[in-house]
Amino acid sequence: MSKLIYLDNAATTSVKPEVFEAMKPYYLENYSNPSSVYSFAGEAKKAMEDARKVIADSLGAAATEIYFTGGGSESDNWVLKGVAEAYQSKGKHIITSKIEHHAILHTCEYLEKHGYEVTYLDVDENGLVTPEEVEKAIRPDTILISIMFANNEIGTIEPIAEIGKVAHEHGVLFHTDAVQAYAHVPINVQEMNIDMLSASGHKFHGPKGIGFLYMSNKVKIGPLIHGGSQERSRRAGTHNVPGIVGMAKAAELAHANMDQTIAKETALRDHLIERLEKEIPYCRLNGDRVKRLPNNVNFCFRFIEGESLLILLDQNGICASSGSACTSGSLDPSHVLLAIGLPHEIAHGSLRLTLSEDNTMEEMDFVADQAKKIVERLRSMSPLYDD
Amino acid sequence: MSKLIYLDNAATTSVKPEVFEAMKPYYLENYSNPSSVYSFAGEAKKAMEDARKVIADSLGAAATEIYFTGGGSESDNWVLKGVAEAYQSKGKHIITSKIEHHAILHTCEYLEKHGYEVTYLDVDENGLVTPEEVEKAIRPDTILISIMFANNEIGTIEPIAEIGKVAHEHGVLFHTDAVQAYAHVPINVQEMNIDMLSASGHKFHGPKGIGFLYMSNKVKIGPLIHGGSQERSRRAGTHNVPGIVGMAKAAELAHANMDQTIAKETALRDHLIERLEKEIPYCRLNGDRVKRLPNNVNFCFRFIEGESLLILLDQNGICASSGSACTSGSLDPSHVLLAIGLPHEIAHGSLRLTLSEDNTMEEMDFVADQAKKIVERLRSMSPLYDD
Amino acid sequence: MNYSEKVMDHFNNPRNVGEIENASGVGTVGNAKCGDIMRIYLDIDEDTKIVKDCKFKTFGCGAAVATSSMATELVKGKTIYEALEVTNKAVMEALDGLPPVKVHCSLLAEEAIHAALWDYAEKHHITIEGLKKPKTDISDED
Amino acid sequence: MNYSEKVMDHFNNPRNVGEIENASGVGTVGNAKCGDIMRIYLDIDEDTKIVKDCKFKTFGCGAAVATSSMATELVKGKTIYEALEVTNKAVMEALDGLPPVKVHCSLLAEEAIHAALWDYAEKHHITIEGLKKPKTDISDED
Ligand SMILES: Cc1ncc(COP(=O)(O)O)c(C=O)c1O
Ligand SMILES: Cc1ncc(COP(=O)(O)O)c(C=O)c1O
Ligand code: FES
Ligand code: FES
Repeated sequence: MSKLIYLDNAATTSVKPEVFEAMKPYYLENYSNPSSVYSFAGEAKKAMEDARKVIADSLGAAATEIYFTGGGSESDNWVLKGVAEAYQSKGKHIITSKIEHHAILHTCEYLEKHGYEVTYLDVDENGLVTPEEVEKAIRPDTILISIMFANNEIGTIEPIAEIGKVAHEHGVLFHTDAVQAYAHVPINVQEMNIDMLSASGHKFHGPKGIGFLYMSNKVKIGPLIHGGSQERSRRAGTHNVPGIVGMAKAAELAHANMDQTIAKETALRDHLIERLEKEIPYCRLNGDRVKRLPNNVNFCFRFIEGESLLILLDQNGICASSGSACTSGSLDPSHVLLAIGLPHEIAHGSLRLTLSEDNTMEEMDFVADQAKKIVERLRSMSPLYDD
Repeated sequence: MSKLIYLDNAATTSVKPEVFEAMKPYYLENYSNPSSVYSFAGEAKKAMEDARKVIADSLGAAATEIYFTGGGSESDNWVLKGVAEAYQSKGKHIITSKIEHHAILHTCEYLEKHGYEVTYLDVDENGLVTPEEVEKAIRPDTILISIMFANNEIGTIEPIAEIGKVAHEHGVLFHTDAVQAYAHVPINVQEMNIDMLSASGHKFHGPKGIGFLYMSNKVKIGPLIHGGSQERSRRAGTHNVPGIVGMAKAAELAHANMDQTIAKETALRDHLIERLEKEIPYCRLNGDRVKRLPNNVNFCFRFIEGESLLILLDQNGICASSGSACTSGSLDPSHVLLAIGLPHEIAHGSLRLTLSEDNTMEEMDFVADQAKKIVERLRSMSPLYDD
Repeated sequence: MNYSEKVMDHFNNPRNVGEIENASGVGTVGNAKCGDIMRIYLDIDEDTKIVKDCKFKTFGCGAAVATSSMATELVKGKTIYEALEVTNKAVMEALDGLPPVKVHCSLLAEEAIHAALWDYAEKHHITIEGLKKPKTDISDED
Repeated sequence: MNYSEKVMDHFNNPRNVGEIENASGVGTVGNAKCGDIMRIYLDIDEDTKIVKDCKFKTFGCGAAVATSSMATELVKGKTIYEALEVTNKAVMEALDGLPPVKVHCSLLAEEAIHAALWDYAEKHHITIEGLKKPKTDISDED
């Protein structure tokens, strides 16, 4: 394998060298616990509070509304369980969608076992949730609406501001899992009526094992992780200062260059989509064509299976992913692809390519060339395909 | 301030250069998500599984019994809430001690609000829990005994093997919060009858934001963080590979040199204790003199208050901590010092110095000299002290 | 992918891909759970009952392709009675093992051979001792 | 410690530490919550009612020491009526502020002055307008 073409940025991203450099001193020199009282801790504490400010500013939030967590999954679990517990006197009904990440869906299932009721909204064939459907689902005992900002598989961007508006008109709290969207597309929690928002550092060239929850000051929930008085007694555990600093650096870089990055990724994305659509028969672009993350390409190729496709791409140095059951331990094909109405065997042959600004047009062309050959080869082996 | 003398290793430690070097490639080069299927992910996955093995071996456990978490607080919360939920059909009674870390105590308080009953065992004047007291507290509905391996403030090492034996004789699960003990003193989960054990990377020269829970294969609990199928579907969230690798490297280094480190730290510790006891009147060593972490020194100096002491030590380049109410937002003096029977105003004047192998005898002498002067000075200002 | 070298070899250079026209027996099976589908074609000598040729088509994961390929190799040259002994275990062993989550894929190969043999036996009105009607034959649905 | 430079100055070089023998008034107060204790001694001119001297002893945090020191400075030279205006707010302002969790420490200083003035007033059978009996005077327990 010559050069690696990494097209799995929705799974995780590389840490930018600037991010790594920003973290470094907090490992080796200013390693102190920022909660300590001696002056040696001052620098770590300042770095942490500066980081909080950077993230708050990027969302139009106040610094006191940012809580550092161990990642997107923790943020999602915290919101759902925290709101469920704190607002149960108002009701036990939660609204979400069928295409949320498992961090939301499995937590909802957990809550269902504990006496909560969850409405899982259908999506249309492009993966869109409509504000009207959300509104119809609201009941007097609805305490939370949680709809993802952008889907991690098919890249569809939901009408968040409109859903938030509906939520607020009915006095219901609104959370969005923005793990795939934060630092990729502009977000303003005020304008978009967002009360809570989850994000994860490693999805935007920051480090793994760190994330945050934006939570409006009006929301009052208890901790998921009890213990020390960190994060205003709402999230215990010694602060991961290097992680926090790295995540903020990544957020800062992303926001400083967001327009260019979006423009560049969109051009790459659209070129790849165009070539695949034109050159491979029996294929289907999954996700909304317009309301779409700038870095997401997701196709189904009929008559073939995803894992085989991935192996052959891998042999050509291309890192990609698939909603195929065969790549997951669970044997179930992607719940997202099923929710947008694909039958099992078509969902099986899906390919997700998620770009970053580091990719090039040449890479897109190489990937299109390879994908074309590989799909042909696998189809020639397929009992479902009659040439 | 000339050189920094860092004596707050119980709060957090510096990352060793070797640990940092071990982590580095997983930020910048092998950044992939270890759950991905392409070969680029192989190295990250291998590094993670090697790390798991290193940690398992250090405890006499199987690799399948190690679960990576975001830190000690998360591990503690997971154990308590997980066992409470999974074993509630057997009972709702938990036994712990009055000197546990807040990650245990506050989680227990949370469980008490949810219908669980918690027995908080008293400790003796040295902070020791006795196996007899544990046994007396066991009831037919006891589902968990959680006693810390070593106390974070006063350094007392509990009789873990004996408590574990009692637990197992009564068929009760036994957890130990070993955040301060793991990689500092030898631990073998088989010999010590430990079913579950919490640890945190940054307490032994590993990175912050990563920890683990050892959980015997016989224990069956659900996740605290629901979502993806990481960690055999028991702890969701993209793996923090650099953190995992760094923590394992730190564990490896600690275990390779444990005898020497213990010998060195014990010599430093005992010298400092001896000088402070001899040279400062009205002082008291807190914690057990023998069953004590090799790196812990904890004194109360009567008639003075901890924060003032810390500021003046800080001005001499010494990083230390105190159980004084004045250093915490909460205004309550250390629950540990109160539990060993100290009255409020004495608990107030406590000083914790926690060493690492990087400290020197010269530093101990300098600290003793400074502490002596500072205590004298503060006493001369104290309305409680009559010369 | 934690596949052995042998698996990768058979995945990359699958033996006996294709169809046999007027095959003596054809079996198509699918795994209801993962949705994968495998079809095996047998060309059997009327007199000797030896499998002269064997081909496959597979819609499935890497392990499915590799086990199909290996299964056809193992079956070729054997009598239909010996072919019955080409179990999923035999196929896995010949491939130096499979990751635990992929064991079911090798079952597909065993079932496809059985289905093809059953098809042959039915057409020729014979019974092959030890051969049961394959549960998962989905040829009809095709 | 997020203390201002002024706080650190008064902590490091506290003014007026000590005791006054046969003081005109002594007040000792404690914060029941944090357990800190402050004692203030006043030397008051019988005729002019001016605080000629003022000293303190404090068992407490950095802010407690600094506020004691500043409070004694502010009180010195004032009449007992003016001294009443040395509130915790005045002390904090003079110190360029305190961290939020440390505001209670400055209350201690205000209360200690009031307690010492009350002690003086009681001993001299006078009333100082606006002065209430301090709740937290714990002199007796000493
Ligand atoms: C005994 C003990 N348990 C748990 C913890 C919590 O660990 P962490 O802060 O890494 O979550 C600590 C340290 O803060 C500790 O000393
Ligand atoms: C939409 C979405 N939510 C939540 C998560 C969970 O984030 P993490 O794995 O960092 O915990 C992910 C990524 O895995 C995601 O894509
Ligand atoms: S055949 Fe379905 S996963 Fe292999
Ligand atoms: S006087 Fe108690 S904390 Fe300052």
